[in-house]
Amino acid sequence: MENPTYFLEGIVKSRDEMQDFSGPLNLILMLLSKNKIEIRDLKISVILEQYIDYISKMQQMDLDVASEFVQMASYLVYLKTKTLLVGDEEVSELEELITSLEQLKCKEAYTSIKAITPELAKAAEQGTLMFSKVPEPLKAVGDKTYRYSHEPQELLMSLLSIVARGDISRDPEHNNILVPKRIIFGVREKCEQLITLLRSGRAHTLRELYLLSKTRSEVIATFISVLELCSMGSLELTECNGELTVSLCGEVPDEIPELVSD
Amino acid sequence: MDDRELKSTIEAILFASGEPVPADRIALVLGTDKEEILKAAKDLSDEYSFQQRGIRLVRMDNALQLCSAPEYAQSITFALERRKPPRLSQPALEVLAICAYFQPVTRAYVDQVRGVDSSYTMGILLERGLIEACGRLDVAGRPSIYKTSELFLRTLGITTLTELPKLPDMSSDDGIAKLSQVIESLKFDDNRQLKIEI
Amino acid sequence: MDDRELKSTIEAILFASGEPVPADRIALVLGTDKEEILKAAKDLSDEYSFQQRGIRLVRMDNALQLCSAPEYAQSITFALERRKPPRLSQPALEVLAICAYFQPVTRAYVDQVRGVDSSYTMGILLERGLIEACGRLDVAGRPSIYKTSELFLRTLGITTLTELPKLPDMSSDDGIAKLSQVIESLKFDDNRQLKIEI
Repeated sequence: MENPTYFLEGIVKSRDEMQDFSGPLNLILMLLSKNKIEIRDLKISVILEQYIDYISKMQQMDLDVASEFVQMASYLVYLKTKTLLVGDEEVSELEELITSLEQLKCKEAYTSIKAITPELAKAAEQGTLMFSKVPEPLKAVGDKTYRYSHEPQELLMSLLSIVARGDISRDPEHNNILVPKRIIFGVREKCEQLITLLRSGRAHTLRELYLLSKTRSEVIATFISVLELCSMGSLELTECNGELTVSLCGEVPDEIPELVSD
Repeated sequence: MDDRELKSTIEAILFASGEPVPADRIALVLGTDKEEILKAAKDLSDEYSFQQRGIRLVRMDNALQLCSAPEYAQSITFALERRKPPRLSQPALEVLAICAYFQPVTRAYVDQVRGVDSSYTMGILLERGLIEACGRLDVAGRPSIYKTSELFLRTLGITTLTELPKLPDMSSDDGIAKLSQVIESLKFDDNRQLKIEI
Repeated sequence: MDDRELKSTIEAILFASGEPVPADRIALVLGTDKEEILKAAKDLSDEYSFQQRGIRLVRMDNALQLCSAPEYAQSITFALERRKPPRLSQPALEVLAICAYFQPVTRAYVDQVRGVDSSYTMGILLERGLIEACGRLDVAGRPSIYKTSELFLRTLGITTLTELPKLPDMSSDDGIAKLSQVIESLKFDDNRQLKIEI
């Protein structure tokens, strides 16, 4: 049997009549676009069934209409057989069909787009008249202060993870590092610190100064520094309700650390 | 934080930003949830409109932004010697619509639909911030793909893309329904008269 | 132009400008005189302040400007700064733990305990205000020594360092076991869910 020959130019006809389908290709396009069929998954039997049905009923039908369906169906069957026969080779008609389908789709999309633009233009009328403003420079808060909370246990867990880390844990030397070491406070540093503390108003009494010290050696350093500063006339101790109040006096405190050093 | 304070804080943040701020970002900072922020923003926005204020609060998806009210556009352009924002031309509207309804799209696709080269118009829309690149397509040449921006939503006066006017149906669903009906009848009822109504 | 409209127009112009706008410039555009603009601006400014709004209108000589209300500066910064301060990482917690239990410490000591360079992490903790320098050690190189801060106490929910769980004697061979035991007992005692985000 001779292969039927179809020309796409003839199939992609656009009739001006007000019809749902302007040609078989349009019909295929719709079926494809609505994911009703995938050309490679076409079931020949189904089409054939319908095809034969159609042919048998053609006499009862409006031939003009039915012929389009027949044409479409036969074309699909033809393409299907061809893709089956040639395997992976290109079927030029198929490519052509897909291209035509894409073009048709684009044409339809463009028609819809053009139909919607007046509405968009109207909607955009107000919107284009709204101005935004430039960002305000951020105030230099520069505040990176931590704002989460933690459980004290987490600290111990962290220490555990340090000592339990790999080989280090078996190194007795390393474990010894975790034994607190004594850090010696220089009197000069302590003096500087005391002056800063007193100036900022964070401490007023001798007791407060001692409480701010974390270790025994720091308490001693504080004690010696207070004595040192008193002897230089930069500090004054006054008793008030059993509390010893510490206040700065006399010399320009900025120079004091220099005098105390060494 | 009471209602007034919440609204004022949102106002301050949006004013300082100038640009759209995601509602959940504000929610995070104020220690509340997004819904509450969006509700307060809606109230504030209504206040502005009702009192015919010089500013408007617009919502684009989940981002909020302050803008000047459109009715004062002329005074603004005169006072600040600004160019009046040009209306969107027909080509611009077409490209914008294609991007909006079929996004994400490549430039080639826009060209194909319109049947003309659209690179100039795409360039203008990119410059005006109405569309933006959103990646590349994984095909030969790796062309950029584009989508509409938050500014697009604001310009159209809509909050989400779903509020876009419905695109006229491209192909008749009706025809498909009729066709499937015909096919069904062919399969199961040979005796029936085949009718294809168009 | 009525009073409300005048104020709204000024608001719109100042909003869109973002910068100071001379009152006579606005007067020129609106076909009125400078005094009227300044009076309307004063009213608007009072409205903002009275209603505790998020924006303020300030007058500088004869120029007017809108700006965000200073009382919301912190919320603004938090909302608009690019990155939020992340929760403490495991390294940061380790350094903090060392500082907390063995303070005052030098950086070299922290490095030695952790076995890795900790200067970056120390920097972060300093920046976050969790530790602070408290002088220099009187040895060669005079290294800075660090201790935990007031904020550290607040972060841990304690009032003094003595409320930290006691560290067992780590010098013995079973130091790790003891430490694990302490942690276990804390978890058990507390009944609270221990949250660790690493």
